[in-house]
Amino acid sequence: MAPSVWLPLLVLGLPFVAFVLLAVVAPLRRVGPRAGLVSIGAIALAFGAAVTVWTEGFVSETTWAWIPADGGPIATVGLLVDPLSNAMLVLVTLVSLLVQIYSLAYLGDERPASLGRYYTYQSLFAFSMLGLVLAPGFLQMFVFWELVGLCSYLLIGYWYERPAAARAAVKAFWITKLGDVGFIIGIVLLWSATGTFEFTDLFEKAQEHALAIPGLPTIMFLIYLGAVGKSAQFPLHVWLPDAMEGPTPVSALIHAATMVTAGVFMVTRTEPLFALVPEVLTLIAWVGAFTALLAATMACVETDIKRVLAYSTISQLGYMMAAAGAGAAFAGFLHLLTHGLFKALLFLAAGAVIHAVGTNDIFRMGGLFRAMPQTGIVFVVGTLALAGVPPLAGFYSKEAVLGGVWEAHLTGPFLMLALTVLLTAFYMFRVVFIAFFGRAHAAADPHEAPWLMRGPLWVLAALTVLVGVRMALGGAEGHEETPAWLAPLSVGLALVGFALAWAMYQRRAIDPARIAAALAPIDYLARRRYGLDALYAGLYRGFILGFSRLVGWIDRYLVDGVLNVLTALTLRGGDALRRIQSGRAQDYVYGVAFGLLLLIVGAQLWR
Amino acid sequence: MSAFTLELGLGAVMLLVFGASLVARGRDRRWIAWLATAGVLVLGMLSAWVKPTPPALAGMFVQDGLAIFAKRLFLAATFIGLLAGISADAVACGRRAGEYHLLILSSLLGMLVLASARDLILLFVAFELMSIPLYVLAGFLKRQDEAVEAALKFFLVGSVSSAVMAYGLSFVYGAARTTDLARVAQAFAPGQPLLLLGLLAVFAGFAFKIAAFPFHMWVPDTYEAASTPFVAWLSVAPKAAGFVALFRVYFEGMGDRVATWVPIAAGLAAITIVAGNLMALPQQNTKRLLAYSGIAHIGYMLVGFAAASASGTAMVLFYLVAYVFGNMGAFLVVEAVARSERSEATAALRGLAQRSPLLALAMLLFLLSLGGIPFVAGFWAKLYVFWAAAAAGLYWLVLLGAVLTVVALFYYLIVAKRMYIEPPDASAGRIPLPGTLALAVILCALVVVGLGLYPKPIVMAALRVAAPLF
Amino acid sequence: MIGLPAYLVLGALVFSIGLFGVLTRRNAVGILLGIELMLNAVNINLVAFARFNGDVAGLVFTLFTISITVAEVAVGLAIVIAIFRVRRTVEADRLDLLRG
Amino acid sequence: MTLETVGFWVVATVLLASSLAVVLTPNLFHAVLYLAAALVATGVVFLLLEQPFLFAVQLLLYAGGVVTIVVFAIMLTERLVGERIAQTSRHVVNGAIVAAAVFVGIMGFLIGAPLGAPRPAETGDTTAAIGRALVGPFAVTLELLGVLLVVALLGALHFARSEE
Repeated sequence: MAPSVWLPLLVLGLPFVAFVLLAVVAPLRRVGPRAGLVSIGAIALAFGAAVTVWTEGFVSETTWAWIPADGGPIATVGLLVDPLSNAMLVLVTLVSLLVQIYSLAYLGDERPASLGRYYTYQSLFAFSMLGLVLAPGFLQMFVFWELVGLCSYLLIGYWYERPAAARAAVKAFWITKLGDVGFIIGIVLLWSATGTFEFTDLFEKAQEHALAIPGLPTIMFLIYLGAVGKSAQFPLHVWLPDAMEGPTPVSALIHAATMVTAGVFMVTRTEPLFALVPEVLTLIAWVGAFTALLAATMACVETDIKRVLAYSTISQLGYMMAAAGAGAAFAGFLHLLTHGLFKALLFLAAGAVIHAVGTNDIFRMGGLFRAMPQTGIVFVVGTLALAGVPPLAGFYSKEAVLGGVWEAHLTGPFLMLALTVLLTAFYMFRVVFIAFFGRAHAAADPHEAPWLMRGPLWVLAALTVLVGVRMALGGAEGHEETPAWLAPLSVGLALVGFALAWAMYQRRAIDPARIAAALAPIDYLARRRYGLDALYAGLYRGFILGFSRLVGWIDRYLVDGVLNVLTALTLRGGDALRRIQSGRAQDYVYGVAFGLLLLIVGAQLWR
Repeated sequence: MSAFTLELGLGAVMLLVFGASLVARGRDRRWIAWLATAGVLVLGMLSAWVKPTPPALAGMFVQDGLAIFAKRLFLAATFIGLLAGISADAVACGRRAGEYHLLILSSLLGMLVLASARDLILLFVAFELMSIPLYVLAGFLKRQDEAVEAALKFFLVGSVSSAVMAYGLSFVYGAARTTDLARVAQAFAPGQPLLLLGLLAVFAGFAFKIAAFPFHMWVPDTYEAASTPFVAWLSVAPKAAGFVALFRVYFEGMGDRVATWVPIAAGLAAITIVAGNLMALPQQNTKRLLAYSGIAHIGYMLVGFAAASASGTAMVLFYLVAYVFGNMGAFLVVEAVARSERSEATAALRGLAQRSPLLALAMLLFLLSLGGIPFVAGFWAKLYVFWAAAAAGLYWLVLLGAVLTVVALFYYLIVAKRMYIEPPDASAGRIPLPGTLALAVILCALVVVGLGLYPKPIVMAALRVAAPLF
Repeated sequence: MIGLPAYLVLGALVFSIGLFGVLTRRNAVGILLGIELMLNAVNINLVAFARFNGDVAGLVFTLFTISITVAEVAVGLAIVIAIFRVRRTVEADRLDLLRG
Repeated sequence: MTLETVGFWVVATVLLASSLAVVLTPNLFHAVLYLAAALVATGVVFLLLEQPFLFAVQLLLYAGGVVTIVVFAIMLTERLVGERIAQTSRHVVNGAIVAAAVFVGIMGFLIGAPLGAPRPAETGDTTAAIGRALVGPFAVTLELLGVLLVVALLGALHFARSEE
């Protein structure tokens, strides 16, 4: 077997071996940290292999027959190795590795047995996600798609004794499942129309214009529904904030860097197919942009640090989807990669903060920069990257996304996304100012996290900077040049957001001298504009807050509400139907009689 | 080898068990159970060598691919059911062990003949031979309030359905002027309303046996009250037999006229899926939950039936195999837990993952298979029937079925949540598991996983045996 | 001459009366009697068809249904007796421990 | 009007009347007796169709056998409870509507059916033909019926037995 086949297979196989070892060998699982080492060792080796695959730039496709039918297999399993999957392999293994190392300290207080369980799930997740990335066809992708959903369910519900966690786990599974139903129907319909699940076959057919099947837009829309659920697009985004009930490292890995991006990855992977249905693409772009804006406004009023990050994840997923919808799938994918780095960084840093102060509420934090400067620095690095400040990684990818959407003449989505740039900077710096620079709370005595947690943070921060610098040096390599005014515009918008946050939250800091010394000119200007501050505040309360409250209300009572009502109706229906099961034998005979009548009437009608 | 090898072999086993019950003394008659189990195992192995033969008895009895496929399935299911029953104390192995096993074996004999019957009279007799012992078995614990009540309900609904079926058969016979199913199929043409009426009434009889809505109402009560190893078997084997007979009567040799059944079967499938899944939602008793979920599964199989095509039939056969092992396995896990906890409520499963991880894993596999999650058998089963229905143009049915799988996952996940997410009671330890029950559970789990990973052999076999029907 | 339809209508009437009995009787034995009537209608149909078709198979069928009916009744009455022993009632209405 | 026509109407009236009585009378014991009458009337219908053998079977096996078992069962349960068992009906209107609907449904099919063919002349001895069929093509079915009867007996015995 060529190394371009067995190396990716190794990447896939190592976490699986770790999973099987941990799942089957109970004594190994019961001693938590050692189980962690098994899992970490496997993922570290897989990471090494993935880096090799990536730097060597392997390209290969290998398939084995799997499900039979008359005349050739109807589905195969295999590996599709190309630049797209190679980059994802590196991202998944890297973040998995760092998260698993980090968890060793973060979850150090857990009972050994449950820590072992945690690493079992982690290995299973790594395997499933890698399998999804390497899938050469829709069916294998769907299988792993479901598996990552299962892992997500198990890991959100990791703290099962908390009712909220159990509820969130069920909700996440159920809502993503709604999308998956569309996905599988779409897959099966596409298959019954074309007779194949394989991407390469389908792309070839698309190339030869042999895919002019009726209902292709519907089919692709159904497939896109899967991405809506998994990648938390409106209106199925409601599960992601609740999913924050899981341990923070899980949020970093699954609900920021990897699993939730599966939808974007799928759309990117099957881009040649989506390219055939421009109307669906436009819909994807609009939904993505709307999701980005909606989630950003909600992040503005959230006080739970993880939920802010969750909304920001939804928002950034909206960016990626909008890019994919605009036909700039490469830009979306680039943003996926950089976002994976800095969002994992932000979550892990937030985890360190939560670990230190014991609360998620940003208003009960404050002055943390002094207590934990290292965490503070990396958090700011992540924030800058997310806000899109050059020369950090996020700037270039966001640039590319905005450029792509502009090029596609999607003015509406572009405006929404541009506004989101402002809001992003605003809500992220809001967190920074309140949590890291605000008044310190006397009761808590936060201190820097242990090295096992700080190490991954520094690695991610360094990568965020390095990738950004690399992009800055490499110029606009790979993507089309964007309009010259775009970079100043987005940086300007980010700065406005930053300034807004600063003016509103930092101005009330108890230690103005230090900040004033550091940021003297801006502070001076702001003092001169004291009246404006009130105006800002008024505007904020009147407009942004009002709008986000409205959106929040719609989210809670309409979107969530509709889902809840559907659930309730289903349950009510079950209860009502149950009542006909009265327990009396004759009523059961009525069932037979009615059944017979039904058959007779039905037959008379259709005869 | 004669066409009757399996039936004659089973008759020999029944005689052996009968003889054994005559000489048996004492309270513990477990060895009779072993005898019956071994006999069925031998027959199961024997069935591997059974080859299709030309029709016997003037065409009444056919031993074709479909019949052999079905018989292997019945024998496998019965073997696992009996194996699990050996571990039971009172019912299967006490003083009445002989009767208990004779009844199961005679019902099995009815199924074997039913799979081969191509004559109305033979079909009816075989159907009744399959059914009557089940009424008795449902109330075998005749000292228990619930058991006898369930037996009475089962019997009343069952015999009314039998009467409807017999009434239908009389019209079929009268209109086709023959009891030979092959010639009934030829006579089935427009302008024969009595034949249609007859076949509809016969359909009602089968619908009772496979428990389609609204003929299903005996199912939850019977399942809840009867002994679990028996229910595990009852929930799969007679239904499989019912489906095989449905294929024989409604598809074999019908040609283009099979399309008559499409709207009827599709409508029945739709209401069965909806009702089964919705009624399963509020259940707190695991056996009732599985009963309703089983009704929903029947609906999914009817989806494949409604496709009225060779591939649809094959997919239902595959679904049956997946369902037989998944459902039996789930019931047997409930039996293991219920024996230790004295409760069949879903609450009894709390924290099972921490108490008996392997048992919980097996249950999870069964639930995932029933829920249709990839890597286990049920996924292919659902995918295949949906595919067959889509190929037949029944898109609305596929959509409905797919949406309701979400509802189904919801209640399966509640059970999974109890096992994996909720903590066990502080005092609870490992669940003791008798060897034979463990073996039965393991067999089911292996099949479910094996079919999930590599469904090829069964799918190919199903396609092969279904093709000659059309 | 009385034609075949007359016999079939007679059968259908008896069948429906039997069904009515099954649906309305409270006593389990009464329900059984209703089932008997339904099966009896089957026999009327079978014999009439056999006679008008000039075919012996229907008569054989009748013999089988009669025998099976007897077997069914025996089992049913045994169940009724068993239920009477534990519950002291044969009112099918009151046997609703199992429901939902 | 031939003798046969008159006979048919008489028998049909008796059959329907006694059937109605079975499902309507409040006295369970009387209901059984009406059932016996209905079964005998059915036997007479068989006679009208020139099937004396089936008439005999109906009389002996059905009317005799079934009615005896039912009477036994009633007496047994009455002895156990020590009082007369009356029976009442429930939801008579609902039951009547559903039963009538089923009847109408069946009639809907019967009306359109091509059933005009006159009765063919009786050929040969049907009793002998039945016998030949039973030991000929239906031999296996007959054996299966034997198993069924034994099993039903076994089951009935299991329930009826009062020891243990």
